[in-house]
Amino acid sequence: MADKLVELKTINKMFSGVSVLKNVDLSVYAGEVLCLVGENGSGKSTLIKIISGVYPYEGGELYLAGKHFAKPTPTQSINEGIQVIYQDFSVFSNLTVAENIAMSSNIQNKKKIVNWRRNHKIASEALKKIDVKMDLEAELASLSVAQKQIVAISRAISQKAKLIIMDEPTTALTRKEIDRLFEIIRGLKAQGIAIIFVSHKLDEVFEICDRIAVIRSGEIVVDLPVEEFPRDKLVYYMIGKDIQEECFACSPSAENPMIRVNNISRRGEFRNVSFSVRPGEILAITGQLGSGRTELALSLFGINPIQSGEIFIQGKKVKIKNQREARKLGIAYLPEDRLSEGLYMNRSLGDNFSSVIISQLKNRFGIIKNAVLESNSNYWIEKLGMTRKRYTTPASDFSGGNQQRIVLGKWLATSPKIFVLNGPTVGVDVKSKSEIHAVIKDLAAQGMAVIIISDDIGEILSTSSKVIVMRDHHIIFEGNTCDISHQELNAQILSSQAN
Amino acid sequence: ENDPFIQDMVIAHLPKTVGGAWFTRMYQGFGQYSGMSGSETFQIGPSTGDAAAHNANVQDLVAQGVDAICVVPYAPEQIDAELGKARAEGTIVISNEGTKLQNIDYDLEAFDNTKFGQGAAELLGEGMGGKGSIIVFVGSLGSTAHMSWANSIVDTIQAKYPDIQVANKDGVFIETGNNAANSYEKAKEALKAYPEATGIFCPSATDTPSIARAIQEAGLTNQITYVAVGLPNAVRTYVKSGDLDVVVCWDPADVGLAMCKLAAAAKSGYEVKTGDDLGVFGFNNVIVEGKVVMGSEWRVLTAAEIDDFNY
Amino acid sequence: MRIIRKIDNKTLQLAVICVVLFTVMAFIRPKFTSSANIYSMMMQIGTSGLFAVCIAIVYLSRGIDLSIISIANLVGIICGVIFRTALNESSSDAEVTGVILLCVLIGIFIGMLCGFINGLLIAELGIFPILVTLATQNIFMGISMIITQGRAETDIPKSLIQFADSSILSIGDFRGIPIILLLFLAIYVSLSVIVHKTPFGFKLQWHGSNSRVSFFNAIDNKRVIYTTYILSGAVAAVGGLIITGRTGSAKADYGGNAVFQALLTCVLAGISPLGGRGKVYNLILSLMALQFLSTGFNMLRISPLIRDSLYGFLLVFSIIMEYLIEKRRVNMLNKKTMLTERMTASRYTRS
Amino acid sequence: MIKRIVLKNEFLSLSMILLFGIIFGIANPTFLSLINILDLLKMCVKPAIFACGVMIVLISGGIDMSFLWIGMFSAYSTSKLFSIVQANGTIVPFAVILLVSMFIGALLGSINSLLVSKFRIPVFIATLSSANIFMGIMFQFVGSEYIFPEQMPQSMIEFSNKLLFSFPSQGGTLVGLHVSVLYAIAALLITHLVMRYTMMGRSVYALGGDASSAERVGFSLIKTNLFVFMMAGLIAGLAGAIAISNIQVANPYDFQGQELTVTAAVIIGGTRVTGGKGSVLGVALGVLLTNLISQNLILVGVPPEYNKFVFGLLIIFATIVQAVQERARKALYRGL
Ligand SMILES: Nc1ncnc2c1ncn2[C@@H]1O[C@H](COP(=O)(O)OP(=O)(O)OP(=O)(O)O)[C@@H](O)[C@H]1O
Ligand SMILES: Nc1ncnc2c1ncn2[C@@H]1O[C@H](COP(=O)(O)OP(=O)(O)OP(=O)(O)O)[C@@H](O)[C@H]1O
Ligand SMILES: [Mg+2]
Ligand SMILES: [Mg+2]
Repeated sequence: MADKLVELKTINKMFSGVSVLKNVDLSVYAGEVLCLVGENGSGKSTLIKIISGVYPYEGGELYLAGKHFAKPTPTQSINEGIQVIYQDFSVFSNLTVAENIAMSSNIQNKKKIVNWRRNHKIASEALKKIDVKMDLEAELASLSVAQKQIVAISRAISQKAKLIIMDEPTTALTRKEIDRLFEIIRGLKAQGIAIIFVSHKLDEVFEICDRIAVIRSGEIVVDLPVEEFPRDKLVYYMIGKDIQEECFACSPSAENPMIRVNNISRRGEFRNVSFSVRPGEILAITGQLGSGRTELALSLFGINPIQSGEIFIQGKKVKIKNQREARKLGIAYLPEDRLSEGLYMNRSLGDNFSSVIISQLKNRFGIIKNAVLESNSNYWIEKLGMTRKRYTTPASDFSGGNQQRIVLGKWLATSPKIFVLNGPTVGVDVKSKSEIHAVIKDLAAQGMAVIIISDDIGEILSTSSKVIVMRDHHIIFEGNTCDISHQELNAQILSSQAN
Repeated sequence: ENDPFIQDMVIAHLPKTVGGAWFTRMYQGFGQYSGMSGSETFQIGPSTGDAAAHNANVQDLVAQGVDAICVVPYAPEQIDAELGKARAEGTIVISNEGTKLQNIDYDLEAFDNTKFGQGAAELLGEGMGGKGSIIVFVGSLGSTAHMSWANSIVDTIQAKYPDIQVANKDGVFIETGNNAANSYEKAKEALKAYPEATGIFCPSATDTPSIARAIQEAGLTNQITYVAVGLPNAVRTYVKSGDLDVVVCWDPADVGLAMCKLAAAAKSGYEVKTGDDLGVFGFNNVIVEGKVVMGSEWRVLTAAEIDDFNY
Repeated sequence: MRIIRKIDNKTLQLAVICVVLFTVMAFIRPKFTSSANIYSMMMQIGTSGLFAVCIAIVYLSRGIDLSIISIANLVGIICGVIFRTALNESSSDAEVTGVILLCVLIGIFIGMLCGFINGLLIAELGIFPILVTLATQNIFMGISMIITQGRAETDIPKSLIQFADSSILSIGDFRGIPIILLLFLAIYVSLSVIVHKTPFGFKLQWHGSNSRVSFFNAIDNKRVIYTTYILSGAVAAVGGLIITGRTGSAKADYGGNAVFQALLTCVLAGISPLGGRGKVYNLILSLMALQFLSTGFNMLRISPLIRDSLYGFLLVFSIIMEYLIEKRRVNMLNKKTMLTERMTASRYTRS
Repeated sequence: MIKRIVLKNEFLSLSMILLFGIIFGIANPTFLSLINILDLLKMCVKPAIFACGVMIVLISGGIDMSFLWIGMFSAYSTSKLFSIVQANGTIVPFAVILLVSMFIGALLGSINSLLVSKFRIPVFIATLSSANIFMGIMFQFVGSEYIFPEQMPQSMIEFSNKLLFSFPSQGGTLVGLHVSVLYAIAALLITHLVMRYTMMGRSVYALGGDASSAERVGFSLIKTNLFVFMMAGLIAGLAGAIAISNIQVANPYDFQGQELTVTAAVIIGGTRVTGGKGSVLGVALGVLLTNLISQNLILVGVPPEYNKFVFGLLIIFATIVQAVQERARKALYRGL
């Protein structure tokens, strides 16, 4: 067997008395790709942060490159050749692309002085490796989520690392970029560099891995080479039971459209977009990065009002000037980035669940009682099948899947007619994902018009009745999901010729 | 032991601010009085000029039951009501620079403010040879004493020296803020704004040296007659270098001691009359107008005399 | 026991500080507990508390309002001008009362107007509150200076002064509870309720927690900002009226330290300038703690120069205490869990 | 390209400086005289040096409320110490005075850093408290009284009289560029170099951008914090000593209450209040702009009672222009 780069022996971790990792044993060997899978909140990111020295551990032993570390710091971990692409990227939005990418290299090489020309060289080389073009002088704040993720990846692979840990590195990437990343991973592997790869996209896992470790509620339950791994049992290992995602039955409804948009445009964002969604229908909008999907969604929600064209809701022409009007018209919007746009992280569950309907919760003296917040919160916990927690628990204490359910719940509380969901299951595990899908389908069944913006073709095909593909700010394809296969849709998204 | 000016009592000194040279020196007068009478004296006050903090201090003093409060108000109008409450509780109140106060036993003034202004105006007028123009500063536009000196100077100049103009014409004096750095900047600005000025008056002891410094830097030492209130130690350098031509002063410790004596008089029930001798330099023959007890002396120091004084 | 668990840590901690300070002072200086002193402390809390309330609400929205004392003084001065022009020696009592009531309304209106201006600049132009209110602090004080040329307005009706000095429930030696304190308590309680129990209050705190999320929640952020600063301006205006009544005068530069004191009070009460955290109702305890300290030090004749530095020590001390307590709590929790974890065997079989 | 330059904050500050320069010059031609411009530069020395430290702390993500007291503490104790030394007959060179003052400043700064890194106290609160503590310690253990020109160390007085390129004015006195302006320029330049070309400086930007990410990429937050506050303290010590020398009087209360005025200048200069952004050039221009306005109101005929009002309006004006420009810049990046 090759060198042991990392060895964890009965590692334990607790957050304020809650056990998150229990007696974890895990080793990583040079030149292998180890996949770490598990549902949301099972402890993957925490495990990674222990290896990278971000969190101290409470019990057990940690060896990096054979050396024992009782209280490793990020610097020590980096010095042992460990690079991490964090789930939240950990990039600096106030700095340029070049500096972000070159920063780790400068630190690792213990540079005292910054050579800006060298920064540029490092950055452009790293970007060239994954075949991406980007303005090196652009500030990260002006980039999209996907571009930030690319920067995070470039930063990690520009290093002379022995182990690169990737915590859900593909959430915001397109298929093309993912393929490119996989090529790089194979190249790194060939150089004897080990990879820990975390993903909720299970086909990716089988595509790239040598070994799979499944973590459930903080314990490693399986740890097997991919050849020996019973593929059909992966989901069972992860959640302890089987789930089946049934295909979406297209049920064309006879009713008039709930929402119809006619030739709407907004300068520089999207143009001549027309579609309609009937009650009970789920429309998927997809397309590559920068195609204008997010902008379209924001316009429907009134954030960037349209400049031309018409919007009809239940046959009545409406002007959506801002979010509040959209809300009044019965439109709900689940934002792209739940960390910075979806949740008040330091506020309680009760606060978050009531954050859109707060004015309706007051009693006749205008007062909001704790009991109301509590019952509202408990209602949605129940309804969305979340783990039971007190309504005073801060939102930051929940894992990704549960956080997404909070965002969903707070909008469902408004009983919307039209729900626009931007990436509803990004970074959500299979179980939560299928549960969220079930919730969405159930909503549609009750007569809601749903618009989903998604990259996940499987998700589109299994949840939606119609799909729209956008490119270069306009619609290039429109069709029923029943009539299109996985490959065909993928080809549409990747098609590069205009019109 | 039947001296009405010597009583054993608890006296609080409440200056505009604590810590500065002027009021630290004033408090030494309280120390002297303590030695004479066995009284307990102490100083409290805000560390920055603030009428609100002053009022809170008066309340605290009344609540702990001192016999007398000797106050130099930061904003006389705004402390008067609070002093009224103190007196209603039986606390003796003596003020300095507070001629307008209603709720006091006595106000002590080192001299008649109008006369002081006249004196300063004459020093200016003579120094300037009866012609030119003057800039008048005040520590703050709200300070009663500064404003009455400044006003008196302007009146006297206009009456006695028709050839002297007041440069800051609108009748609003330039505020130096009782802050050395700020007054230095203000002085530099004023010297440029009124290049014709040949006379300057500054009533704020804190600000006097830095204005002298500004004059020196502008190279106007010989052109400008600078008359100001100050402590000898603080301005000695500039008086010797000629940037500050005349410093007008009195010893704050004397004022402090005299305030204590008035407090004693109020306690013993003795009514202070014109002609009384408080046994303190400058207050040997006081003039009493209503509640205001005025001394009659201030010192006019030039380079020749400055070394005789050390405070 | 349940009640104790419901009270948050900060309240408990502040209560302990208050009790300790009070006891120590009472022990060293028995006069500390005299009715005159208690009365005087209540008076002082009544005035300084209002400005602390202003800062507390803007802090919760992740803002700051440096202009409050300028607003208060401006209100006082405008009322002073009205009194001076509208009233004379021969005005009847009814006339005086009428003008006073009018002034109260005008004063609060001016306070709200000033708050509106702050809100306008912050909400519409997105300028940082600290810059906006620093500028308006100068502007409002500047207007006061222009009106008065630095002088004080002193023609304040006697009846207003008497009102400001009156109290209720006075029994024998005890002077009762000052009207000013009652007024403060009324504002303090209503604002605590508004901030922690009404839809607006929730929106205000959420704005402080993450205004971007509020934006996506279809909450009218601008309206929240306007309301917050208008409220702060209105409370500051009441402060201005009280100061006018208490001192029988109004002047542009009264209370130069008031904002700083208010910041200190809020921070001690655990209301964070970073927004979205802290409880307005804890203010009363931190006001009391600081008042005990300030009055106590005066009684002990401790130099005011050291006194200011002890405030700093108190602040640092209370925060470090909190830090250590929290650290200890987490450590103990973790130890407990470790033990139980060790005792229960792994639930999953390894394959 | 031109659009990017036009929308740069520095360009804007510079245009506003020119705009006000022209307006003031029309109102009173004296404003444009060489003497006045030299004076303006000298007046900017103190705020400009302080601003360097303020900028560093702002970039790291905090607002410093203690720098003026650190500056006063260092400068006052240093001049007091050397005035005693001098009374005993030893003359100390100015460099030594500066070094000692900077050393004391750095020491006090490290106390701030302890509060911030060890006890996780937010910077604003930590420095608000420490400012009080420093003040009390100084008054109690160092002193609270003026140090007069005649007591001041000789070298400080000499420093305050030193002019570069001096020439006689009409009145016959020497005018010229005050030597302290060079010190300010040096401080600005060094700050720029340190912040832009050292990893330590970059770690401050990283910390201000995202503290936990900074830690994860391998910066030591403790070290960075220590650097931020020691640097800020050191600069404050320098600023204090130079300011005291320039007015030849050490009055312990002198700097009080100007924290936010300096901070405002730094923010107007384009430093982001929430951290992560700021440039020395911008800060220098911000200081120049605010001082240009506040130091010349009498000169252009604004009556004293209008001072605060006009100053407030001008801050609003400057920030409104910036806010509008910021929007334009965002729109540019969005490709609109
Ligand atoms: N800083 C923290 N404080 C308290 N609890 C935390 C903290 N970070 C994580 N947790 C909790 O620890 C558990 C494991 O979280 P972790 O982020 O490791 O899950 P994960 O497997 O990475 O999930 P996901 O797939 O959603 O990223 C969750 O229950 C989470 O709520
Ligand atoms: N000129 C530009 N400079 C920098 N960034 C740009 C520019 N133009 C577009 N972008 C960024 O590219 C991103 C992609 O645009 P858009 O949101 O329309 O794509 P999308 O397909 O809807 O994105 P997503 O896949 O994240 O939902 C935008 O967020 C925008 O910030
Ligand atoms: Mg994770
Ligand atoms: Mg002369």
